[in-house]
Amino acid sequence: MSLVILSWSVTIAQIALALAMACACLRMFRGPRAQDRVLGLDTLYINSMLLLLTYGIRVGSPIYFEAALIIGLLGFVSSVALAKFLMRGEVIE
Amino acid sequence: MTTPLSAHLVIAPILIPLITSAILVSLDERRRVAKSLVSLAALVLLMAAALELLRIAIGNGGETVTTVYALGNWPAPFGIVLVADRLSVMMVLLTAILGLASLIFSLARWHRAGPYFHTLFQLLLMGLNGAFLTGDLFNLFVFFEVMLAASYGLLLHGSGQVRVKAGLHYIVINLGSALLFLIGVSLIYGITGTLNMADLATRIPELPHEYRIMLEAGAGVLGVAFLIKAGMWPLNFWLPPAYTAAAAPVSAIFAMMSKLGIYIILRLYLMLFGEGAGESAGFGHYVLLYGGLATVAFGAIGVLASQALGRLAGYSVLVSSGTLLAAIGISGQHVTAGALFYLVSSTLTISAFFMLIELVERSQDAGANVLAVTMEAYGDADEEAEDEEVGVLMPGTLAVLGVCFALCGILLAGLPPLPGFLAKFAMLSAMFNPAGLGADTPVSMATWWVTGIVIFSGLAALIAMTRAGIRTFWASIEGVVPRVLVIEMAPVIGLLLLTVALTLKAGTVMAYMEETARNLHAPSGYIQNVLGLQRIDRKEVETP
Amino acid sequence: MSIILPYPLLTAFLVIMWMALNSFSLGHFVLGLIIAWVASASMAALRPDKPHIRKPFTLMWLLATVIFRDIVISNIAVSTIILRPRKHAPRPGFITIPLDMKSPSGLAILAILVTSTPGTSWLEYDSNEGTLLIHALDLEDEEALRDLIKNRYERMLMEVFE
Amino acid sequence: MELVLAIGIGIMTGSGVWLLLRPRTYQVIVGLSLLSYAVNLFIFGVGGLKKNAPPILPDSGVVNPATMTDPVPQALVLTAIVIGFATTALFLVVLLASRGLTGTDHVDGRETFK
Amino acid sequence: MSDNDLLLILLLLPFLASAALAVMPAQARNLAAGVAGVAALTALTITATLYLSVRGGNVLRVTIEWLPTLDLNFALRLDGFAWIFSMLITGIGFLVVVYARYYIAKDDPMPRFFAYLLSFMGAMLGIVLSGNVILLAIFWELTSIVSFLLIGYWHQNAAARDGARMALTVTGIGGLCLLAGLLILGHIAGGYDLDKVLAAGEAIKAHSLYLPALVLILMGALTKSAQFPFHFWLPNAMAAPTPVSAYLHSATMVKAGVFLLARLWPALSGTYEWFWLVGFCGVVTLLLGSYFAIFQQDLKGLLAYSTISHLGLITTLLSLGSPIAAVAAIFHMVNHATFKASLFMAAGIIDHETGTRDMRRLSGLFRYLPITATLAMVASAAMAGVPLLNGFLSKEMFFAEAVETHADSILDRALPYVATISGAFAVAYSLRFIHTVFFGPPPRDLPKAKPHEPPHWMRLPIELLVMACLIVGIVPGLSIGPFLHTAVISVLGHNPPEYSLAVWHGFNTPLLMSIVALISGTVLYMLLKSYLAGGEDGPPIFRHLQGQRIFERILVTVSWKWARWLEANAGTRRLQPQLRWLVGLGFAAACVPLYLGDFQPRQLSFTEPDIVFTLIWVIGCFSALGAAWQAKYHRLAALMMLGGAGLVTCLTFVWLSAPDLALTQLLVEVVTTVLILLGLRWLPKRQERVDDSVRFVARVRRLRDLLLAVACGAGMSILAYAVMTRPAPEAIANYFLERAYSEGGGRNVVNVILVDFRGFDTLGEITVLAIVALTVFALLRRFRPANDSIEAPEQQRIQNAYDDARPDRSQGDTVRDYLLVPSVIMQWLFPVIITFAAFLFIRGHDQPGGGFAAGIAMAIAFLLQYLAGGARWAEDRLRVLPLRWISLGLLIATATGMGAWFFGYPFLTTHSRYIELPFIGKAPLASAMFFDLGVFGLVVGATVLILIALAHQSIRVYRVKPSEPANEEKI
Amino acid sequence: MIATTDLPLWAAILVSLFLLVGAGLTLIGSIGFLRFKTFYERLHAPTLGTSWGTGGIVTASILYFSITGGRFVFHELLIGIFVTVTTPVTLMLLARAALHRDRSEGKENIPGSQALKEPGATLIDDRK
Ligand code: NA
Ligand code: NA
Repeated sequence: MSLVILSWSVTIAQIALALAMACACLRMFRGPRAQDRVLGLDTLYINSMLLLLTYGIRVGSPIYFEAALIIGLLGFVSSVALAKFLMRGEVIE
Repeated sequence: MTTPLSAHLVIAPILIPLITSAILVSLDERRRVAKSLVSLAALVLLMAAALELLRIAIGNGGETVTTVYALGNWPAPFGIVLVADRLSVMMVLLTAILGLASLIFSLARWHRAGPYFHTLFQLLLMGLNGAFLTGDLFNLFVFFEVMLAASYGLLLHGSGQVRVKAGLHYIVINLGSALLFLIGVSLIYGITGTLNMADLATRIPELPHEYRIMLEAGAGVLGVAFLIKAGMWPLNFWLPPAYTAAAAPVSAIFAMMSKLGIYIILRLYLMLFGEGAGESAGFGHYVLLYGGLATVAFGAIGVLASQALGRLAGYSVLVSSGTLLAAIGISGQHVTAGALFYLVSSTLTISAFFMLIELVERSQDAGANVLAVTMEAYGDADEEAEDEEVGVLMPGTLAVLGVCFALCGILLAGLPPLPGFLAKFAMLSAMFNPAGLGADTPVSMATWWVTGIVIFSGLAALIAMTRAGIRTFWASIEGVVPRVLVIEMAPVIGLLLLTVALTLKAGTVMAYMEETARNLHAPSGYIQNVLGLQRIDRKEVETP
Repeated sequence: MSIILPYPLLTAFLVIMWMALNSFSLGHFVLGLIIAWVASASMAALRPDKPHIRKPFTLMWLLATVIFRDIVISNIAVSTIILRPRKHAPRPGFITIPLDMKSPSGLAILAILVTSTPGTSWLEYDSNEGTLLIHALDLEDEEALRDLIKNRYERMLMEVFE
Repeated sequence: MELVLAIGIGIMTGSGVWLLLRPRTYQVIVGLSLLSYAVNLFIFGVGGLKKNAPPILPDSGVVNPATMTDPVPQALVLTAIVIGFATTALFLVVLLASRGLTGTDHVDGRETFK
Repeated sequence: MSDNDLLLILLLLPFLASAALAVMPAQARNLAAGVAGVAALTALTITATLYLSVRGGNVLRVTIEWLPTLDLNFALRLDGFAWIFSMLITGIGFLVVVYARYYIAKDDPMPRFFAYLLSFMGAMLGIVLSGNVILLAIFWELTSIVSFLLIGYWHQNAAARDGARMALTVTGIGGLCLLAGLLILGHIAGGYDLDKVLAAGEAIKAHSLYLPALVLILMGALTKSAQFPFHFWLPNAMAAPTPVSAYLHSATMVKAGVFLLARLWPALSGTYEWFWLVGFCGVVTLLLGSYFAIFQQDLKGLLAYSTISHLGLITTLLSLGSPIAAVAAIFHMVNHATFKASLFMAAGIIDHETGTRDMRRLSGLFRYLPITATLAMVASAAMAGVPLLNGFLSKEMFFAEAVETHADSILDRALPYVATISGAFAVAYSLRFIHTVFFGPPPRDLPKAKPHEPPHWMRLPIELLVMACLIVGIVPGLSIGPFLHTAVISVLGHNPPEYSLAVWHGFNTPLLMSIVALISGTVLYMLLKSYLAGGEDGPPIFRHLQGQRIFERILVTVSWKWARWLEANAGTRRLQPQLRWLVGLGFAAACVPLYLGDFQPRQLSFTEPDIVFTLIWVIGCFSALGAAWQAKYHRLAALMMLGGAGLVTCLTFVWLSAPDLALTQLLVEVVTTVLILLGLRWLPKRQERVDDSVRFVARVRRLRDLLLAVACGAGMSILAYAVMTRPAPEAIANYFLERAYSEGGGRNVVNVILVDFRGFDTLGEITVLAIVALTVFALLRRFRPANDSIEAPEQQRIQNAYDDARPDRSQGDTVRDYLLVPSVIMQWLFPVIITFAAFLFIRGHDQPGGGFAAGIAMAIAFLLQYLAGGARWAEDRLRVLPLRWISLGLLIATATGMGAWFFGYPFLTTHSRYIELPFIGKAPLASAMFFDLGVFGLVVGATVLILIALAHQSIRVYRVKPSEPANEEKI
Repeated sequence: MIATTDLPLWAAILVSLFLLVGAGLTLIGSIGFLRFKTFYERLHAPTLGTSWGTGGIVTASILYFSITGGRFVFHELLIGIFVTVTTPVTLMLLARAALHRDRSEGKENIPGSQALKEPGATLIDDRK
């Protein structure tokens, strides 16, 4: 029973997250401005991080945790660089 | 109980430049003398190692001794092995020779044209030697990349618009070919489950049909990657500009790089698709043959169409590559022997020629001196010390340059008696008499094509070199004698003297090549040596 | 203390992080301590503004209430806004809030709080004038928001950091 | 799953090739990046696709190889990623240098050839 | 000293002397002449003494092994024919040396001249002495090369350069053809040894490859001997110093062709093809040469055409295939050499004394140069075939053969008339030579006013040669007879035909022909005299049909214009076509084997669908397509979509059991994005333009690229699907899985492969990274941005202006406020990321992670501080020494590998064991960890170096160059 | 495919709840991200995912692995911490950048938009 519940909820959660990723991706496409796209990419990163976490639950293995941790800790670096590029036209001054 | 250091000699040609480069990085850029000395010492060591390897490979009775070195003590199909047989050792020696010559040449001025010349130079040698010695397909990729990465750096050495433009094309093309390389290797691994060349050779004949064609697809893609490096038409348009744009000593060592493509095609083609490959035997030999011929033709046309000497030399590389590809495509043992002789002689020639060009053109005008222009326009003030080149000026410069130029012309055109001629003769004679002289076998169509195109290319080189020589040495206004130092002239003379030595000792050299070719065409010895190598038993060693 | 262990809180956090990532064993404690010490030392090289946390419990209380109350509430609020049909569109808008706090660390925490709460976002802080520009998704009750940030968050943070 | 991945690889390859053939250096660098994703995935794929079978041994160290995915392609991809990263960086700098020296971002260093 | 040694010395001596001469200083005129003279004289003496060993048909052979496997040995072979040629070469060579000593002017480098001349002598001797046909070809080409240098001796002179080049080109082409022909000959004969080839004559003539071989060999012989249609180079070679003409262009080199025909006569002659090919060329040359000679205004030009004609005569004789004709040919070779060499030398003296060779300006020189004139007259008479001179004898033999019937054909029947006509022409031009130059009124406008007899030593060679003409002409049997006999039997074998060397054979047809020729020649000259005196250079009708000009034009057209066109059209200097080839051929290379092998793709399987995975890939595909779509005008958008595609790649790695790959790819992704962003600042702004998308050509090009892209994509898909769905082969992977823990000491098999099983790959891989970092650094030190991106970015200008405009703000406030809060957080993260990097490093051997991932993470930690505070701020605080890191990393990794040596294992053999540590207990310690440490260090150093080097461009100050037209190309 | 033999029902329900809440919030946030009209509104949407979206899933993960592993593991919490700390950085920088761009383009209804347009601050060339 718990297996059924969990596997359904994990599947639903994953689909929800994948759809969330799709939304973020769509925003990245539509823009209209660069800042929207950056935000889209950032959201895409966060959503995929969550997807990785659920994947870990799904397969019952903690091995995929580091990948999620990397997104959580370092995924923002590229967004920061992009934002700074928009603001200053230059990443490192 | 420790094995003597000489047991690890096979890896020396890779480690010597690697360690040297690490030391060079840590030395301050301004300590040029120290860097030069370290670099020079490394090359002397390298040369010694290569000679010793050659001595070992020749063996006592004339039979090849194939030395296999299992890295990390993992046996052959699993770990990476280095294999020193006649062919690879010969290539390593050739690399050392060209390396030494180019390095000495660069010491006059070029090594100061930008940072890290010596480091990159050593790493290029490392890449070349690694690629020659490795027995593993993916490790080959890695060493290709080492070599290419260093070559990018060296090509751009000295900077300037021409180099950067040529470098851009060169890099993009090679990145593309690296991708093809990866696709090919992975496909081959996916089909056969191995990366070891010798192991591959044993697995290919047993593949079922469906797998075989996929393997061939992989080999085809891999082949395109190699052919890009070897410079086969129409994958070679990047080569003349790149080789022309590079600084002279860099072009001189680049001459070896295109031969790496040839080397690997020669090795893999004969090992994987030789007579023992079952259904796949002779896979793609038409491509090599006719592609090679097209390359020679294109190269010869380019030689004719070149106004600048540098381009002429660049196209000569293509002629040389094409000739070799066509010879491999013919795939006869004696033809291969001739081709190997040709490989050595043409590489020495082109290398010497690239260096010579720089000396010759130095007299023409200041514009030819890319270095000076770049320095003036973009040079950082801290970059260049004020010291003009110090060293002994070459006496009788023009005469010496003239003689060297003539020798290069003779070698490139394949005129007698130098090895350019002997090698072509050896190849053609073997093509006309595949079963040896006296057996009146019919002459194949391919032989006629090769003969015709080889003669045409010789002629083109003759016409172009005469034209260029006359323009440079006879028609130029008197009085402008280039400043040439002895250390710039010495490597050119040295390389050319080597070709003379090849002429004089042609019999011995050809005997070596014949045996090498025999091994290549019957690779079972190589395969047995590689796959039969045992690990050093750990316990045995650990208990004193 | 400050030379040997310049950032005790940070070091403690790093040690816990290390053990959480690896395991809670003596070995990893020692190893974690070494690594955390090296990392803190390198932090010192950056010469950051060194916060002085006067009331750690106030800080923890603030964080806890924000995370478990404010953010939850605004999560629900924003979700409703999103899921509502278009005609019930919210009234978004900008508000400028004058700030008295100068401590960068305090500002940083404030920024985290404001940003982490759905419905408010931190746009611009002007250090010359000491003003903060915020965008709110729903300006139905502008005063409440101003009050929350100014009188609750800022005040508590100033207690902690200044 | 194989089908999805194969189509994905195909589309990445196609996009990469298209960009590779474009005249702007920036397009080329994006194209090369896409191509290296595709190729990395391809290398990875030749080992066969297996879910939740990472080549990480249990504490005992004993393992039935059939339950694990082939680690060799993974090792190859890792090497390829690193080399790809390096060459991308290099290409980027060269394209910048070319842009600086020629004034244009055309791959041939001039706007229209001849 | 044996004869064998002598033979060897004979060949080597000229070369040795040449080498000695080459290094002499230019002023050493007498020394040079002395050395050259002694060498030539010695060679002559040696040759003379060797007569004893070839007398009576003996053959002297010396063979030194050279390339035995290819049957190319240094084989020398001296027989009568070779001997008589050697005599000519050394004898006339010696005389030319003597002559040249006085001919070469003070300003010209004499040693160089003699060096060339003696190498030529050696090469020529090589041709005649070769006992191996390939060796012969070698010396053959050598003569071409040396003759190039000799003709171009006065290279300041354009005519000399052109003449030299043409001679080399023509004879070089011939030589290459000859080589091909000899290859075929060797193929048929089963070896390249001359004796073997000659012995295989019948087999050769019967072989199907006879004709190609013949044509190719004739190409060689006819070009060398300046036979029609390759005759034109010889007159142009007259720009050479006269001694060269006397030696090469009369006596020796041009004889090489006919020598070869005679040498191979037993093997090749006597067939229909031989008769027609050789005969036709010979006859036409004979006629044309003599006709052209009449109308030359240049003394040497006249002699050159005369030489062509005489060589045509010899060729014609050889074509006939009759032994007597062959005898006549050999005889005429010798005769022609003697009289023509002396005539050239006489012409040289005239040129030397008067400063011109133009016959329109020369006149009445007899009064100034009586002795020279007399000698020239005798030699001319020999050339004209006047009785009692050697020329007469061989010409009579020719006439005799001409009237014989050989192969009944038009050519054969026309031969007597052709012979007579050409004889008449010969008389005419000989007469002209003498009459114009030596008789008539005194010359008026000579460049040198007072001509007088040259030094006696300069005249001596002519005297000797003319004496030889007379002696042979008067007492042929006593003088040349035995030697000729020796030569003849060496070519024709021991049963030579009956021939007589008597001066008087009675009144017969040949004599009649001679008389007719003499009379009509004289009459012809009388008729043409006034025309010639003022006429243009060159014969009427054919004046404009100059072979030389045609050749030049063809050469320029083919070797320059066509070549350039072909080079431009068969190649390209643009990148895109090259990439199209690369992609297209890569595609073809994969598809052709599949197509040929009738590849059947597997049934598509839709089992086990994974909705989430599919959704992820929908995103991935759209991202990839979007990146392709946007990369031109919206770079930033494309960069982000690229990031999306990369993210999907990472997710795929996770999904399919490759956590290590996911980690690494994610980290690399971050760094790459920042890197490209750092670069974007220097790219030109691009606005969306519509115009170029509507151009038809552009559209077609895009359609083609699109098709190629679609094809490649489809191909990759199919290939990927095929390889992913096939059953796995027996792979080496199992070995790794089984031993990773027990022997590699790690549980993360991928990591164990990277640092142990295939650690060598990793060593190479980090080397690549190091190289790239160094290259980037080196290149960026010379970086110079384009003019339009030197300025600070627009945003900064706006913000600075805003700060400046407000009294309460100062420049930089905006950015300070901008980063004030974020930078605090970014600084907090610095130690966290460092700890995280340590985590990745430590666990790498057992769990996902490793030195590379750790290194990149560490580099990101540094990068973040650069982002937060700017380069100056960060460098004020952090002293990262990337080069140190790189160097140390490389050294540690290598040293770890070499450490195994001390335990007797190969490079990179790892050791792992558990060690007891205080507090910690048992801890695994693998030497692979040190290797990984090296990797870590290097990756940190290289990544940081690349990033910093790029970031520093923004804070560097660039000199703005006022104008740079090259950059203003934009339209 | 889930190896959850030793997971009690209550735990399964709890884990599922957190999972669904987290994923649901994230999805809602992303939908909002797609639906909102202006950038400044869109700025709010993803924070649903980074706050309790992440919180829910992290909690689910902690619960799941703690219960199945038989001991309390909380390293997932680190993810929550890191996301909470890093997201503001991105959003702040991005929002300010957007503000700058809008101001320099003179967009209406943007605070401070007029300031940039004052004399002496004319500089916008509207390429890009
Ligand atoms: Na060059
Ligand atoms: Na000549």
